[in-house]
Amino acid sequence: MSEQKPTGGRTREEMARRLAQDIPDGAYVNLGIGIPELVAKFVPVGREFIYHTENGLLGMGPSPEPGTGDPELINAGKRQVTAIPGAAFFHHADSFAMIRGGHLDLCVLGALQVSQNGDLANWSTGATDAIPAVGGAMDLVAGVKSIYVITQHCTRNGEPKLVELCTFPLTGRGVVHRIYTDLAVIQITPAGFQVLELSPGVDFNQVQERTGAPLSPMADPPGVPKMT
Amino acid sequence: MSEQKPTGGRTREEMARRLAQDIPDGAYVNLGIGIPELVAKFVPVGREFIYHTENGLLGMGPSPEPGTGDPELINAGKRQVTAIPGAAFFHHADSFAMIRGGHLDLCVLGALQVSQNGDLANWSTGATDAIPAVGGAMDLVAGVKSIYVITQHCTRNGEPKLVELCTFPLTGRGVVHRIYTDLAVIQITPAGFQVLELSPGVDFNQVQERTGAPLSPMADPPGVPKMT
Amino acid sequence: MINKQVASAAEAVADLFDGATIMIGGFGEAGSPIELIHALIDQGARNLTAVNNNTGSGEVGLAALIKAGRVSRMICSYPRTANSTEFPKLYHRGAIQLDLVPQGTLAERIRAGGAGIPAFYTPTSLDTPLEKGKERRTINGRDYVLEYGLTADFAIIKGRVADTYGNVVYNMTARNFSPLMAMAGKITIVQAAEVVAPGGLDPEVIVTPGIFVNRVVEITHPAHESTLVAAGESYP
Amino acid sequence: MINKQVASAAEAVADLFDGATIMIGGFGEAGSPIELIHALIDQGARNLTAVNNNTGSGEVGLAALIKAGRVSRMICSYPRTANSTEFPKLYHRGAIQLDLVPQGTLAERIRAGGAGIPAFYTPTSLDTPLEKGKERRTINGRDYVLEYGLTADFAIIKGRVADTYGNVVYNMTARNFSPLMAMAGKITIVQAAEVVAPGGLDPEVIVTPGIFVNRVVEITHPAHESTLVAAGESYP
Repeated sequence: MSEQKPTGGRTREEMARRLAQDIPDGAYVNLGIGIPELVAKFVPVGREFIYHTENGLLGMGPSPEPGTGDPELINAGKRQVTAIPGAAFFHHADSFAMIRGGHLDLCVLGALQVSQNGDLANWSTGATDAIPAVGGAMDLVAGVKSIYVITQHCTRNGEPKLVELCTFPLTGRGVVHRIYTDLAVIQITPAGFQVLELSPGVDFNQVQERTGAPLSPMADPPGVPKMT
Repeated sequence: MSEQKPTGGRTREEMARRLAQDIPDGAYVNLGIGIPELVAKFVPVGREFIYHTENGLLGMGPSPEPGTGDPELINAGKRQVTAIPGAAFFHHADSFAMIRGGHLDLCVLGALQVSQNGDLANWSTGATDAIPAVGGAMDLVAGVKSIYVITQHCTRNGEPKLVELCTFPLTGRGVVHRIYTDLAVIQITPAGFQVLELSPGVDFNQVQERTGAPLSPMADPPGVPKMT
Repeated sequence: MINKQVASAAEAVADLFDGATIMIGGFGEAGSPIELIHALIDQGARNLTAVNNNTGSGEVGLAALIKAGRVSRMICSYPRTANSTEFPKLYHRGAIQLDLVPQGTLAERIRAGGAGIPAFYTPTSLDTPLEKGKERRTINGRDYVLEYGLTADFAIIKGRVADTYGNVVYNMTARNFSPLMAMAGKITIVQAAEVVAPGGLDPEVIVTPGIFVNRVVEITHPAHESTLVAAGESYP
Repeated sequence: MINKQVASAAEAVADLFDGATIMIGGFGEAGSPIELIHALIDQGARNLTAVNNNTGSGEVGLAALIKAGRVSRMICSYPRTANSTEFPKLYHRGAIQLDLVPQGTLAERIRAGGAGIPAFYTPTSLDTPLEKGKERRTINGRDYVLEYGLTADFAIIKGRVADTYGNVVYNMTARNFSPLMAMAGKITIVQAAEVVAPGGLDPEVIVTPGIFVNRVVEITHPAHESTLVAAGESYP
């Protein structure tokens, strides 16, 4: 059903670039596996973010040049990475103390479903033949100050991922603050989904049609991000 | 009432030397403040003990040569010490993880009172005008595998310190395994105080007279210490 | 005098017993004590409960232990890794149990076990299927679940350098769970690429103090799991 | 770009407020951030709850803060040290409250606060007067008491070297409570004898990662409490 996709929607890289614009200077950020990893490619000019990977590194740098990686310097997705000057290594209890203790400013995660009250489902479709695997997702949503989801607005089958109620098993209840999709930037508010911004060439009705719950239109344009 | 003291009783140094003979080779040992500190002077030939001080050092060595100490290398009694080759520094949570987690083999403590079931009182006389101070004593008795008490058999006023029931506030209930005094080595057993050994020149009745609870005589002589 | 070094991986794991709980260091291949795991396969202990963040890959290391049918239960946060094929096979035919634990809760439960903390409260897993069976409690207006400390009969881990007292330092993100497992294992066994005399490690930089370690074995050139898998190796 | 270094101790503590809870690193004099404490005396915040293992000595550092009447409550394991005269004076005339906490429980409560663990069980203090008011629970046949995590509005600590990202290493037994307090302070302020650029510290040996630190001030030759006390100094 990809032919239904509005022509003006953002690509994955554009989604990542857009999200990066909303990260305040100096933020400590954890990036989930998949589209979230792309965010690291788009640090706005004049800002510096420090990336945390929950397997024990603060100050994660980009992928190593081919042939220079080390199988013992990896990220949470088990891909080889580098460490920036000023990085620190630590064990898992300290790493999750950073997460659970509220020391990280932002976590960017993928999603299977997000409900209008901010419930997130991103670890299991509940299929009985699948092997359940959760990793650090439940710790991240329980502990990090802000949770941003980055995801295609709909599944490959055209089903909405933004829904009234999640039907997949939850990662956490009421944990998502904001959603960046190919079509829009959407805030979770006490009144449900609110559009903060439409992707270029996309109109409100197109987004509403592809969303499983009511959307409120944009109120004020979002300002410059600041550390909360 | 010091004239009542049996002439054959051990001095503090002799008590410490006697206790050290019962520490198995390779033991990790925490020594409390006061007479317990003397134990470190008497490592039997062919054995090696590693001393832990709860303020964050494993591998505590002897006092520094005059003029070579560092005010940031101290023991739990806040006296300057040294670190042996193979020592490690760590923070307080890790230090008390060693204690509470049962990783230390032996802790040697002083006492105000020990009861026949092994209750220890060593931090407060309960005097209302005193400032209460507990330090790590309650953690040590709750976590270390074996607790040995080293103390004069009686107070300066001749009152027994080994009693049926402690009248001072407890440090822990049923925590003491063995007591080394100037007069005897005494084990806590399900049947109460049992004399393991009399100090040279001291007889059983002399010890019983100065003890606030019944003593069982020695059964078998203690064997060579082994790590349990 | 104290010398925790043993001559071989085989000697280090000789007393592992059937039914033991064994913590195995590593996150993916980083920090996986492959040589100790292979020695354990040779040693033959069965019906093990294994604790690791993952389930290994290919047919070497942890995956080979699973393939050999030695593990009856995995305590694990993410059993679904690239090249993880052995665990799924056994899981789908009901030949291995899975206790799925969120990664941070797994780390904290291991630390708690090693630190003598029998239980603690955490917000992680609240309102999810993994809350099932856990006690819930409101503290200062927020809800938490109760989690229990985890200990093991053995912990096998990989360090970069160890001394003969058992002090250990690690290599980058290969540190991960290993310092926690060292605390929680009744018998903790370390393979290190280099074993030095006491004093060979700066006391300020030691990550695992020797009190948590029982045996040290020098494995000078430890294999990397990904290299073995890429070469199509299988153990034994 | 990120640079947590501030120009002076005065600037570092400028926003401390009346009624704040403040954790102060150190065990006795080892690790006591004397220059930050003195800046805090000059700054003037009152009615503080102070968390420290002890109560200072002489009339400098923590003891001077107490003498100045700024501390209304001490959370502490051992308020009775050699040369500790100021705390006893205020305590005996009812001018300061004391919450006595066993040393290991104090350390674990601070770590828990910093790690997002709201409460945990421990055997320490069971069957003693310090069990009073605590919930008791039997776990696997042994009794434990419930203890709560502890956080603070500010933590002021002393390191040996810090970088401008806030990574810190310590000096020997001056490490003690400081890495834990760094985790538990909403605003954590570090004085270090040397402040270096990012990359100036080996990432393998950093004890406190910069995420736990908000401000760093270089105090190149920090005073030792015992030296000041021996010289009969008093602050201000």
